[in-house]
Amino acid sequence: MAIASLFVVPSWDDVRHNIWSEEMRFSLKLSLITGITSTILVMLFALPIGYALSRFRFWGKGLVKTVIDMPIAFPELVLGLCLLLLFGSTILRDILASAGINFVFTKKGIVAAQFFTALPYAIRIMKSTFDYINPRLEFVSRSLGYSMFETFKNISLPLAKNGIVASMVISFARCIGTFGTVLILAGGSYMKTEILPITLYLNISYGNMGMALTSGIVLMIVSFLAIFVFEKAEVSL
Amino acid sequence: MAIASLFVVPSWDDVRHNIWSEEMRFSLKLSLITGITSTILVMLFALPIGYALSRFRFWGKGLVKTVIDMPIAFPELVLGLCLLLLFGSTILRDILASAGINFVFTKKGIVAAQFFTALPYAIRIMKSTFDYINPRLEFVSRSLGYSMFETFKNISLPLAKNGIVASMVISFARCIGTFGTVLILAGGSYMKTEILPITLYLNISYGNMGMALTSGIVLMIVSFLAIFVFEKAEVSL
Amino acid sequence: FSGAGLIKPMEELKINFEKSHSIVIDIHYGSSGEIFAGVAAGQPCDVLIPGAEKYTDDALKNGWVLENTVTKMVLHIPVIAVPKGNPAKIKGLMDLTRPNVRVAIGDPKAPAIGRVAKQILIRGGIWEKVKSNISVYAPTVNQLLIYAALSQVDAAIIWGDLVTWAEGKGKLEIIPIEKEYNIIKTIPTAICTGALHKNTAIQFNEYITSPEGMKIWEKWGFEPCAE
Amino acid sequence: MSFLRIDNLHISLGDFYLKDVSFTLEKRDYLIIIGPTGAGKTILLESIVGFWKPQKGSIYLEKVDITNELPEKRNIGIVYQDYVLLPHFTVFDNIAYGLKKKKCCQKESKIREMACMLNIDHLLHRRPDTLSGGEQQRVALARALVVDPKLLLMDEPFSALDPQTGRETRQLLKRVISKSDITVIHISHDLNDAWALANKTAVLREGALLQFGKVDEIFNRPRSAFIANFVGATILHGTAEKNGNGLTSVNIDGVKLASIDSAINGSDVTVAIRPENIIVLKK
Amino acid sequence: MSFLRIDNLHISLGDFYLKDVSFTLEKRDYLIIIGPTGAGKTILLESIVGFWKPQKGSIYLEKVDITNELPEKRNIGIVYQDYVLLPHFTVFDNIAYGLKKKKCCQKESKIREMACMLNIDHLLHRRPDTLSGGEQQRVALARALVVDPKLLLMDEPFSALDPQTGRETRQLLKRVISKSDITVIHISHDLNDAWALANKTAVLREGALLQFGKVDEIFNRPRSAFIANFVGATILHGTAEKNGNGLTSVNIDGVKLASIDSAINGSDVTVAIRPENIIVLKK
Ligand SMILES: Nc1ncnc2c1ncn2[C@@H]1O[C@H](COP(=O)(O)OP(=O)(O)OP(=O)(O)O)[C@@H](O)[C@H]1O
Ligand SMILES: Nc1ncnc2c1ncn2[C@@H]1O[C@H](COP(=O)(O)OP(=O)(O)OP(=O)(O)O)[C@@H](O)[C@H]1O
Ligand SMILES: [Mg+2]
Ligand SMILES: [Mg+2]
Repeated sequence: MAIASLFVVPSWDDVRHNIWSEEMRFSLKLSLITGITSTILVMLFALPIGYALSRFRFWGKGLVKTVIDMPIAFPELVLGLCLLLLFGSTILRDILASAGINFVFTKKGIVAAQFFTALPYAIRIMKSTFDYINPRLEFVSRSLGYSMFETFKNISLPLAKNGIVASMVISFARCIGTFGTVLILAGGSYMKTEILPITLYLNISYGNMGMALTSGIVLMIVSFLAIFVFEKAEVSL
Repeated sequence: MAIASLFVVPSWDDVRHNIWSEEMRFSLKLSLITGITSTILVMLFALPIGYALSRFRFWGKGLVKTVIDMPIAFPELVLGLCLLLLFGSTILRDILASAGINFVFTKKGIVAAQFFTALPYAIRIMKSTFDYINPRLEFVSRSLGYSMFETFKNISLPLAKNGIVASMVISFARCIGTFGTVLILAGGSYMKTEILPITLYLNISYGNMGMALTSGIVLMIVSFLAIFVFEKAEVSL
Repeated sequence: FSGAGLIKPMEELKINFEKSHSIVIDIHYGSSGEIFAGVAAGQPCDVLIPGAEKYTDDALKNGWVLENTVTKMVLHIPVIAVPKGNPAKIKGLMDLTRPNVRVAIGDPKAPAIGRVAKQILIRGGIWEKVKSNISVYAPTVNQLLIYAALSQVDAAIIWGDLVTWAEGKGKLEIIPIEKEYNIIKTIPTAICTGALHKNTAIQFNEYITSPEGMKIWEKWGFEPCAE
Repeated sequence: MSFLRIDNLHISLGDFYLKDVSFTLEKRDYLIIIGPTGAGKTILLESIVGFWKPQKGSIYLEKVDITNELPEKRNIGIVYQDYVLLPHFTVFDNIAYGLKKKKCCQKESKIREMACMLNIDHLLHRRPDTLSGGEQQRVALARALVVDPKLLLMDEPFSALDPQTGRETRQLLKRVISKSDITVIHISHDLNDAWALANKTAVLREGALLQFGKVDEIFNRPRSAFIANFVGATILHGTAEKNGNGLTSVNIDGVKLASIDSAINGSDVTVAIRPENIIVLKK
Repeated sequence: MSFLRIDNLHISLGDFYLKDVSFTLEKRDYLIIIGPTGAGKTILLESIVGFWKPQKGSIYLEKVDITNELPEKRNIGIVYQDYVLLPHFTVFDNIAYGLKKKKCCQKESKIREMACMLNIDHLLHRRPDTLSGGEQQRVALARALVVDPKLLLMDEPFSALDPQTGRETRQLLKRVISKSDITVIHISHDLNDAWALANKTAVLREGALLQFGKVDEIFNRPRSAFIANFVGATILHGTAEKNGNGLTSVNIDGVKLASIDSAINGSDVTVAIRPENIIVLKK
């Protein structure tokens, strides 16, 4: 309902024209690339961390879990500021720079911003998913000669499938939709670090409502298709 | 790390002074009330919907799941606009008004905005959680004379505990931290619909970094405490 | 509806007006872009006070505000904000051309300050040179403030009233822009086509542009328009 | 006056078919179902309790068609083959769960009594996942017995018990049943159960009901070679004699066999032994 | 030359203690562990395979201390009491899973052969949750047997099988074992297994090892009244006679008992029968 109402306002000619503009193509492409990259990175980190939080006991675990969850509560603006302070601080900046990486005002910054936005969600979901997997199944695999890592790959991961899909849906959606964090860390410069939500915002600021709505619609279509594919994958896997 | 760095910049005198200001107290109180209300509402909706999505098959289920997930991908601005168009539209507005409810520019609007922001996450997590619960356990309860609803209450809910905690952590964090949606639907009125992220935003906007950072810190402390309590609850339950 | 940067004077004006007219006014703050989007989406709004004339102009074009109600109110003066201690030793506009100075300006197409900054630089004849120093075109004014306060850039061109607070707290330093280059903008106010309380709105607009209102504006660092 | 009537029950699950199973039980009947693994015994039981919906046929309980009745309305007790204890409840709460739904007093003492009889009273505070196989099985049995169902279904309820505990549990079951007018369907792989507990036996194979009738009918007049082979016990006649250690000794033409069953001293008795219980050791 | 040595093994789990269990097995030994439910049999087995860490004591396999070895390094096959099949694999993949880790050829044919022998070859494409109890149990058995472990642990591996399938499976097991030099520890509630399969028996009760020794030692010279009562079988002597339907008939002073065990016609044999298998019916 709320979604459908967005389609009511714009004129169709406008949309058709805007959708093929260079800006839109640029921002769509950048959105997809960064969104997919970040989602993959998020999952690569969330799976082992979520597993460790679910299976192992250690001192201060409650604290660690809380700190990991906290960024979810931050407004995007705050999270962006935190990341800026972190990556913009002279020490880390120099270390990263010597490795040829600079997050501030760059495309890599978009990925970093999306990564840190989505990671806490993915970790939290994976932790609760692994909680539901019987550790005895993992033990059986180990008693048949598989190491802990192989067991994780062969048993824990396939069994966590439903939770992984949930994590991926949320991570990807979060990555592609986040605006404030990217804006602060990566700058949100026209045709440089411009992803779909920024196109939307920029065009509202320009007063170009047609373009803004078009980017909103494109964002919706992209996320619809991606999520639909994920959700189908859950059933067929 | 990223979090700690936020504490570095502000001067402590500033923070101490700001933390007791009327504005901060108002916005903290409003944040807590709306955050808790929304979280409760979100869970009330997410539990049955997530359960239905996990247990029942129906035509077009993939589509329904996708549409429910989609709002996660919307930048907060877009979601806010969608809600505004929905609740601001004359038809729904009149219906709601006749029931004495007005969402636009009111505190109820804050709750509505937070509710719709957090709901998709909670539903998605609850669905995947219920997927991991063996339906035979539910059947046993029914064969012992309990109706479907009683079984849901006695068996499915307690077994879904870990997933419920995950949902609540994410919902509450999302509710308390969301900014753009609330800004658009409820308007960011000083001392009226001002919640913590809006305090932060308003103060940055006129350059009062001290107050902005203070509200950031308050937000962090509140979310830290709340999440810590949730995460502890998971262990003890 | 008001630009978020105007919150301090607007709150004071609001309280005074409420007292003298014994009515209640709701003011919603947001960035100019956001409140503009709000009006576009049909949010009920009586008075629109964005951060720059561009928005009232656009709104006028779309027929969202009443033509003869657009009034210029106060001045918006661009300045150069530099981080505390002025690490790059900026003394004036021309210093922005020095190599390795990191400069942030608003996106020339988005916030009003962006367009103004570009025009200032062009008027100073240094646009092309400064361009290579610009590390970010920020779509929101807040970013400029944050980047300067956090030393992510050595200089940012920004509204003067925005940094009076931060300057007071010693986070930023202000370098005035030389008069000959500076372009001073005004903050407008307008009444919306869809206004539900048109008469009150007119009264409010009259009040905030009155000499009494102007005193409050001045108190918070805005200069009245010399009409 | 049939108590339970199964009429042409037909269920298909993947490759497996339960083929037109029909039989009738009277009140207080005790039916043992035997058959090779994968015969469909569990599926038959679970369809009576309502877990599987039959494609065809109907189930009548006390003349009421319950084929499409909700499981919670059927009032049938069941002991599952894999116990299916509720993992988030203690043993006590597992047993109490069904009882809570019933209007009756002295629930707690009833539960403790049942637990005592089944020798699981020391486990009442524990969670099911910390129990041994035999302990879990007895909890499942207690949960089903404590609610006094009119119809009790049991799927291999003694399979995880050691011989001695199995013996005690069977005796307990006999006692409980004799005091009430409960009807029982019991799946067992131990053919002795048919002799010791039941008055009717059914043989199931590949989803079809091969024979249904009185216990000795099945054992003495098997309808096919398969059944004969499956149940092929030795039947002997002798005289009971009391024996020192609580066992009954049966004298069969001079050969004495010790049995745990009790019999009046000096009475003439029939003895059944299955071939798989005769262990031959070369000297 | 001990193959497996358990030395003062001590494990505590909640209220339960496994108390200083010690015993030694030679290569090719077949040990049956018997004991009442909750005796700690499963815990003992699972500690040998590495699921529980002992508080005290040690386990030596071929003179190597494996007490703190990782489970994947121990190379011990185990059939769990509750099967623990991997739910996301087909039956084929469940059986193949352990084999994949081993360097060996003709995996597929090996799996099919094993499945054929256990009569589960028609289930290879199915998921474990659609199998009946007995089918699952045989899959678990196949999974453990197919990797040819040096030490095989089995926790009630025949409990869910009907008599006939149980008989066939026991015979298959005997055949497989006789062809290799595997050492077996087998928990069973069927005391016949001790006679039919094992050369050693251990009695466990409340976490303590009451007696350990040759099978006839336990049955004929029980060390305590509890053991005597627990294993109290009748031992008889007679002559084997071939019988029509494949069974062996034993003539004991004129009384003929049919047995499934095979024996040379006319040879003198010993017969063991347990009291719970003698069913006495009043005439
Ligand atoms: N969900 C299912 N889908 C497909 N086939 C099934 C399903 N459930 C059971 N079967 C098959 O139906 C047959 C009968 O199963 P059932 O569990 O009733 O056997 P059973 O007689 O109880 O055997 P057991 O003595 O081994 O427990 C089996 O061959 C089994 O593989
Ligand atoms: N995780 C645990 N925590 C506490 N007690 C446990 C735990 N696991 C098992 N026990 C207890 O240890 C005792 C021995 O258990 P075990 O499973 O070894 O019995 P068992 O001899 O295999 O019995 P069965 O023949 O019934 O399978 C039981 O009384 C059981 O309740
Ligand atoms: Mg079965
Ligand atoms: Mg056991």
